[in-house]
Amino acid sequence: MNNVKTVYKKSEGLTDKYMTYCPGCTHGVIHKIVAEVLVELDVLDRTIGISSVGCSVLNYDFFNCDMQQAAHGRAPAVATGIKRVRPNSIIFTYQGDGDLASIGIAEAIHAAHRGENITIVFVNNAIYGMTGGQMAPTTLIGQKTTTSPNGRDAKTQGLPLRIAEMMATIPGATYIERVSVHNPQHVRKAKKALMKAFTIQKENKGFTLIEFISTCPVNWGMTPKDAVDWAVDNMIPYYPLGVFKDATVGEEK
Amino acid sequence: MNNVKTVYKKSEGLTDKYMTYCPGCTHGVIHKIVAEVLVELDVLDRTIGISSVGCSVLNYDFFNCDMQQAAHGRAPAVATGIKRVRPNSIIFTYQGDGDLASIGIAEAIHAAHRGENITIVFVNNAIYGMTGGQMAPTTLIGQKTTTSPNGRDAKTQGLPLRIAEMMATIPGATYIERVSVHNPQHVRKAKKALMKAFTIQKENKGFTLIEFISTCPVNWGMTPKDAVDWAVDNMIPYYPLGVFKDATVGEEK
Amino acid sequence: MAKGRIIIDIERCKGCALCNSYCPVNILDLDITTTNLKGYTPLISTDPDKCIACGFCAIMCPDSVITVERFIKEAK
Amino acid sequence: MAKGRIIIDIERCKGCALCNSYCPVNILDLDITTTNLKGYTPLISTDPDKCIACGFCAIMCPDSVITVERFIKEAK
Amino acid sequence: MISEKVIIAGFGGQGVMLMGQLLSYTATAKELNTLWFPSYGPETRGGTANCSVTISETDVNSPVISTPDSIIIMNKPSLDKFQPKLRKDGHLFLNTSLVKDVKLRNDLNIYKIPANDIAMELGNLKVANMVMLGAYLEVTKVFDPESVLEVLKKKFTGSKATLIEINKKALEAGKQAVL
Amino acid sequence: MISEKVIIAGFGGQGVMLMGQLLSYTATAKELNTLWFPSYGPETRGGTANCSVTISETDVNSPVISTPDSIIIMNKPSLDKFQPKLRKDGHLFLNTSLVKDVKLRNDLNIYKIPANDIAMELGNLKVANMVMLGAYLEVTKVFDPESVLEVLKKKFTGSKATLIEINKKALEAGKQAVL
Amino acid sequence: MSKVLMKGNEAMALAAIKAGCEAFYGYPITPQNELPEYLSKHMALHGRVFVQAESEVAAINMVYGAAGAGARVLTSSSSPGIALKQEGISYMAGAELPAVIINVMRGGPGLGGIQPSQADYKQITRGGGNGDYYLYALAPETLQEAVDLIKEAFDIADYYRNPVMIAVDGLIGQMMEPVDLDREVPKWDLTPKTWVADGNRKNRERNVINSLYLDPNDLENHNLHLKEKFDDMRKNHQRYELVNMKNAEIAIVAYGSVSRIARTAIEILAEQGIKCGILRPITLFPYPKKAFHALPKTVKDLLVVEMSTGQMLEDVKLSNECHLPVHFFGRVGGIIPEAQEIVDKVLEIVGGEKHE
Amino acid sequence: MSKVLMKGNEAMALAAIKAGCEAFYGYPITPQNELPEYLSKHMALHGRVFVQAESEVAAINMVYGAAGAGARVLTSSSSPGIALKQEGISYMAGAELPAVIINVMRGGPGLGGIQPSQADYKQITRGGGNGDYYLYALAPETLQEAVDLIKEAFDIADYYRNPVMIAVDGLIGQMMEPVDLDREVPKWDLTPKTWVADGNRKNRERNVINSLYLDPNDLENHNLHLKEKFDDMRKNHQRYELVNMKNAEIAIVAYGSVSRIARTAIEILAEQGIKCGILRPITLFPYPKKAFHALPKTVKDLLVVEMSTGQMLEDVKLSNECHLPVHFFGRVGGIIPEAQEIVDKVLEIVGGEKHE
Ligand SMILES: Cc1ncc(C[n+]2csc(CCOP(=O)(O)OP(=O)(O)O)c2C)c(N)n1
Ligand SMILES: Cc1ncc(C[n+]2csc(CCOP(=O)(O)OP(=O)(O)O)c2C)c(N)n1
Ligand code: SF4
Ligand code: SF4
Ligand code: SF4
Ligand code: SF4
Repeated sequence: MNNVKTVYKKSEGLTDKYMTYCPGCTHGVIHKIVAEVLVELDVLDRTIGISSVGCSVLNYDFFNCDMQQAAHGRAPAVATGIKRVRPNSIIFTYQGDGDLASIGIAEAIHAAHRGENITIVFVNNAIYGMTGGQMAPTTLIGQKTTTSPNGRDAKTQGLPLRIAEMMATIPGATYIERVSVHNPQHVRKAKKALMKAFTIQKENKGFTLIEFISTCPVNWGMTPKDAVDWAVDNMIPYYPLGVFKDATVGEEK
Repeated sequence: MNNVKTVYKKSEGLTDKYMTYCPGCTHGVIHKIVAEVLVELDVLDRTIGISSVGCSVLNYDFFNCDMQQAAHGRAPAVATGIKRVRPNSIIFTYQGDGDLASIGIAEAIHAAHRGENITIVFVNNAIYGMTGGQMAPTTLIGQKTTTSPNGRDAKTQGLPLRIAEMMATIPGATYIERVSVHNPQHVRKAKKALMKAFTIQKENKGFTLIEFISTCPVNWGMTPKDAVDWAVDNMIPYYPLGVFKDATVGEEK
Repeated sequence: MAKGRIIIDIERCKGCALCNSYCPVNILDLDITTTNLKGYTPLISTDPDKCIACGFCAIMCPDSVITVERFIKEAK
Repeated sequence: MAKGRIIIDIERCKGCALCNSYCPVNILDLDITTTNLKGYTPLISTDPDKCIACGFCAIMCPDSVITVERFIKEAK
Repeated sequence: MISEKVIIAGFGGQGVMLMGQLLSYTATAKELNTLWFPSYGPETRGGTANCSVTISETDVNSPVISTPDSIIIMNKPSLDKFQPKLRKDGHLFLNTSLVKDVKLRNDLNIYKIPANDIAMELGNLKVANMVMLGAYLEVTKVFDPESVLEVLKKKFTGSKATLIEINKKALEAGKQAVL
Repeated sequence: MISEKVIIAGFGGQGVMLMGQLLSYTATAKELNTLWFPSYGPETRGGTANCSVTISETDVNSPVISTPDSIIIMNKPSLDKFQPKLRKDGHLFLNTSLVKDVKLRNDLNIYKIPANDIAMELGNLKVANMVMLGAYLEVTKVFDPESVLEVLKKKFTGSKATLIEINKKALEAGKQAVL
Repeated sequence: MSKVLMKGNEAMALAAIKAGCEAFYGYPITPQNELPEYLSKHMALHGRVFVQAESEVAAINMVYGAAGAGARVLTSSSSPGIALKQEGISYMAGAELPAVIINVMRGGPGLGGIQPSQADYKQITRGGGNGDYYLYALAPETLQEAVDLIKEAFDIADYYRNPVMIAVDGLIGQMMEPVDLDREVPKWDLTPKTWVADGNRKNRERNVINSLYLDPNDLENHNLHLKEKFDDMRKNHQRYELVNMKNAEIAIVAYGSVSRIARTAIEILAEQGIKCGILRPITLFPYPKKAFHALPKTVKDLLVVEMSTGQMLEDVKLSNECHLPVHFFGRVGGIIPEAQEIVDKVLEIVGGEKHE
Repeated sequence: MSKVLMKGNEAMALAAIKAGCEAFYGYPITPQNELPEYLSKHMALHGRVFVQAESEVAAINMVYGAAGAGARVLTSSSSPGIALKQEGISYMAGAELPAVIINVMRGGPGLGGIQPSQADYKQITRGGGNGDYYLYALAPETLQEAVDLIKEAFDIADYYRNPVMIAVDGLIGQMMEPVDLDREVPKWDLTPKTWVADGNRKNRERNVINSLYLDPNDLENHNLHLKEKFDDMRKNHQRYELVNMKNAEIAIVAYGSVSRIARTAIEILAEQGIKCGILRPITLFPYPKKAFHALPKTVKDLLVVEMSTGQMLEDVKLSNECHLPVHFFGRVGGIIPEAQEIVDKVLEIVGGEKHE
């Protein structure tokens, strides 16, 4: 007989609650690695997560740490409020592209501007999931959504915003990276990025944001696997992966 | 006897109202060149200016064209509202750094993001003038204001935001330049920048923003001339002048 | 012989079929003969013996359905 | 002889003394002997004959106080 | 006088909303008064969903149906929720492909339809809802299936037109199931 | 019993607010009740400004002074605004350096002080306000100038301490102007 | 015209198009999403403007701009989104700009829930923005009435130069009913908009849109001018419906979907021999005080029914002027009251008197 | 303790520090700027937090976060800024978070003016946010009272787990008066904050701060729980002052600075032989209905005086329950009523009866 070693199981950073995401939505994958990193850094007990408004609104039920649910777009402000009074805590916000890039762009920018010592997990799925698939600032040109029924048109709806690139220009930000979770290798890379971000926070080195290329199979109208492939073929070319700012390696700050 | 030729007089783009700015405030200089450009492009009759909230709030009395006074920070949204229903009009917003860089950063970014065909006149004087000299997102490190009484401290108040640089990363923006009005030569350059911006708008080529390095002698606690010199010595090094994006010269759009 | 095995928490599975595309030995499929309490067709391993315990399926599963165990040969 | 002249709209002047620092021939100053209706000490040209009508003062005045005229020699 | 109140309930994705809408569209075509009202469970996705349809020759007042005349039940949680509300002698249409081993009231007219199985046989699981609808129409006689098909034809145009045939078959199969 | 209501008005920058505050600080030091209230004209800058100061041994009620006992007037627009409100036989202190050729009521006690000129002579235009205050104190006897100077000393510390001497002189010069 | 079956949100959207709405600016929020979605497709077909704003705050300020430029303009949202618009709405009232704002109410406070609710009554009728102003607020009970009122609302907004709020609960937004979109609605007597700042200044002086009055005398005059408008609304444009009031012994006061449920309740009550009428406010502001004067003498009790903890109660008490006892029944949090619950409550009230 | 002369805004700031306020988040706006300015200097000296937020929206959400982490927290603003905070305030009420919010009111609507006003009464007492909630709202009339109430307000907020609003007009913010900052104020019976999500989770289960209840049954229960709190405030914590009520024939109802002006008015009236009292609400919510029951029988008329077009009138009518005639006098737009105007109005009212 063989002995067994568990090489993968549900993270203790997650509760046992059944997650309410649609089947195959990569929100779940991102949740897992956030949870794993918090456990591996041994900070779960002093972490406060901020749920934002979007499909992930209920993740105060899923992350196994203190949680605060924030108004739409305001998670970085809520995070600021907490971190300033509880500087020993580890704070992350978890925000969709409607939440962060649209209604909440001011709060995200100013948290970075002030150099708040928090981590933003930014989930870019190029659409508003929860409300039924409306156009997001990150919706690609030609992409059909319920409010761009003929496909996003640059002339009337503009060109998609690149958040990581924009945030990287903010002098107060410490670390900005864009990652993807479209295969196990990239999930591991993404987890490394999160590890770096939370480590920076743990060492009081300032503002970090990890942008995730994510999917919305339901509102994109695809199977989960097709959605992942679509993200690779369409999103990553416009939203290239990589580190956009790292103020821990030299000058800047 | 000699004949005379008037080489400089008050622009017809301005009303005769006495301007309410403090003595020597460069808001007035910027007003003049905006007015001159509107006259020279022969668009005054179809221009709608948007006054924002700040020292320039009353400029609906000063610009000799249709004007709408917008809520604090929302001028680009008001401009969007107008331009979409009146595409033949020429629209500019006139906004301070509190108005645009702080409370109104979302509206500015998203007007650019959508590629609204409007012109933003952004007046960066590194302070909140109207409300009595509080810290702005553009206040320099070490600069004393009524809410940074010991000088702005990077650790708790972050590093100053660079708006032109940030806006230049927005794919939807067409033209972004930073200018200064600290001497007659630069006033002329600044006017040229405005001319370019309004011309782009006239030709329906999209979003333009001109950032002005400006002064606030009263809240900086300096004479007007000292204020101008301080801006040259302290602001321009952190906020370098120049064109940050010009999508009319090639690729991008 | 299998290098390890996966344990599928059937009631958590949403039958999204994301995991199986990443299985290098192609042994994952949905079990269309059944539905779980939530109404989904859950995952099944069609050939457990081939499992190499790479964990790819588990890593990719959004719902932490899969536990992966590696068999360790005991020193005889 | 002057190449031109400036006309100062005294009541608009706020006595800020910004313009005079830019006068290349240094002929501008505040007239401390008087105050205008708003309570400010207005600008004065101390030596109008030296004016070269460069317009620098006018360009820099935030309040459009100064009109600049250039003298044109008439063809005799 | 037509006066029918029906609640249709199941998992999100089982097409319960469409069933109800078809009834309301048909009623509108016949110049009857009607009201369709959806309700989703607290879960973001994958939870239960139901809709209430009132069809009446007089004005429709309350959009909420307290005591339905019929209920069409596509899954188990829905049975638990709506069986108690059904009026005495009301019609209960049960998708027995998914709802098995359950306790049923004995003051009802109960119709057991293995709708998923029938739909699978027809070649498309998605038409299970139309199977149930066929049964419902046959029992209640609110409308004849042809009127519903007319509406379907207007809705399913273009590439969807090919679906009409299978939907027709499903309605018919549902009818057969309760004959 | 002390009960004094005074309005001090002039251009922004003439130090009218400080004058009023000095009175209220002195009152507080003497454990009197007092209320200081500022008002700015509609213009953003460079407009007129005024403050109302009430000093009383009993509770101060209305912060608004409808009928002042005294008014200290630093410029012309302020005279137009406040002269009509001054009570009969009230004290009008006029900075005649800036307020000339004006119509004055004849039921008042009027004190003309060329405060700007006096201040210029003392070497600092900024103390014109203290000249007016010296005159006011001398006439009304609300406080002696020493009490006010005490307050000033507490306020002007560090680099500003050097200003105390000239302020003292200004108070004295104001007193002389109405002797 | 024949009726078409439409979802409430879509019918309201189409009604706006029919009313000549030139532009929509809004931000997604449940349960009103079908409204902007419908317009995103159809406004362009009519050569009109649809913009999905970056936020509710931006949306209402876009509305401000477009209204100031003279356009007929619409926005819609749901409860928390309306809360975010309060500053902008206050600005519009201050600058006297017309627009139609649809609030498809959901449960609160905060994020609350997404089920139908009437918990924004205070927010709607007492303004949530700063300063002395009101919105003209209409509360339809059927899709047909929603459609008709929206068509008229644009006229009302223009007439008063004030925002008009259409207050519907989530039920009305989500339900489908057959509606006739071309029914005639009253036309208001409108004058040309000579005050607009639209950059079309050939034959006129420049115009300024503004709510700032630094001189308190000016602001006082402006406030009094605004008050006159609100008083005029109160005097001349209250709307309500009295249902089944003949010989009624009790009147249910209810608006929106709740009044429909009350209609079912009074049928049940009639079967039990109880004469119950309905006083249905159609305008929430101006509140239909006149309706209370119009009640027959037979009415001995008032029962207010709401999907809130009793926010309309105060208006009922103020209108009733202490004449009749006022009772209350409410369900909250997205729970929709059932007719039987209302019946039970009525029985409880009239019960004591019945069994004399 | 000896008194110090302070500006209202600064005294309120210092009062908050004395009350143990751990953090301030705010955004500049006239006429309350001296408050954050004072704190920007002094919070750090006390090892506390001062953050100038990017906007009022951000500020209130920072307050939400800090309150959720268990801190005593303050924000302040003026009318349009409060309008922007409505969504956040609604969230705080929904998530049951304590905080103190100071509103130094200016004229509106919209940008309005910067002079003193009471035109936010509706905004303060009826909530401008979505959903069924109220703020506990205190309206001091002197700096001393402002200081005392602010010190107590933090306790009240913690006690009820609800935001407390301090409503002052611009006058109180801008005036200087001598105040004793160390006066004892009532201490409320507070229990440890076991509910906080502060990331300090050694000996407890994880905590969640939230206002979302997707199941309508849960939301209904939550709403009813909140209503109980508001009912408890109404029942147990109304505050008011009756001034000069002995044998008074008329009562002026006024709060904040206006009640001070009324005090001067009743002195003038007394000289003319007219007995006039003042009913001064100190809590605007819960409105001091009990005060109306406590009025002596001699009072024959009520005169409401406000710096608004009459926003408090409704509460007076509701509290008065049709017993006495209610009159109104108001000045708006930043104009402060003068005592003589109030006197004249009183004379006009009692006049008819006097000259019998
Ligand atoms: C103030 C406010 N506006 C709008 C909404 C409605 N809303 C809920 S989720 C959402 C969009 C979420 O999209 P995104 O952030 O991209 O997240 P996803 O659902 O795609 O994960 C919106 C607009 C709200 N709850 N509050
Ligand atoms: C919603 C809102 N918040 C705050 C204010 C107060 N306020 C008026 S002007 C201003 C700052 C203006 O500063 P800036 O934009 O830098 O312009 P400046 O006065 O320096 O020209 C603020 C905060 C307001 N009027 N409205
Ligand atoms: S709607 Fe899209 S983003 Fe939201 S849970 Fe479903 S698939 Fe994921
Ligand atoms: S406060 Fe500053 S920015 Fe404003 S007018 Fe005065 S000098 Fe100019
Ligand atoms: S195990 Fe996970 S990834 Fe695989 S089908 Fe089930 S839910 Fe989807
Ligand atoms: S002319 Fe203009 S620049 Fe010169 S002092 Fe007067 S206001 Fe200032």
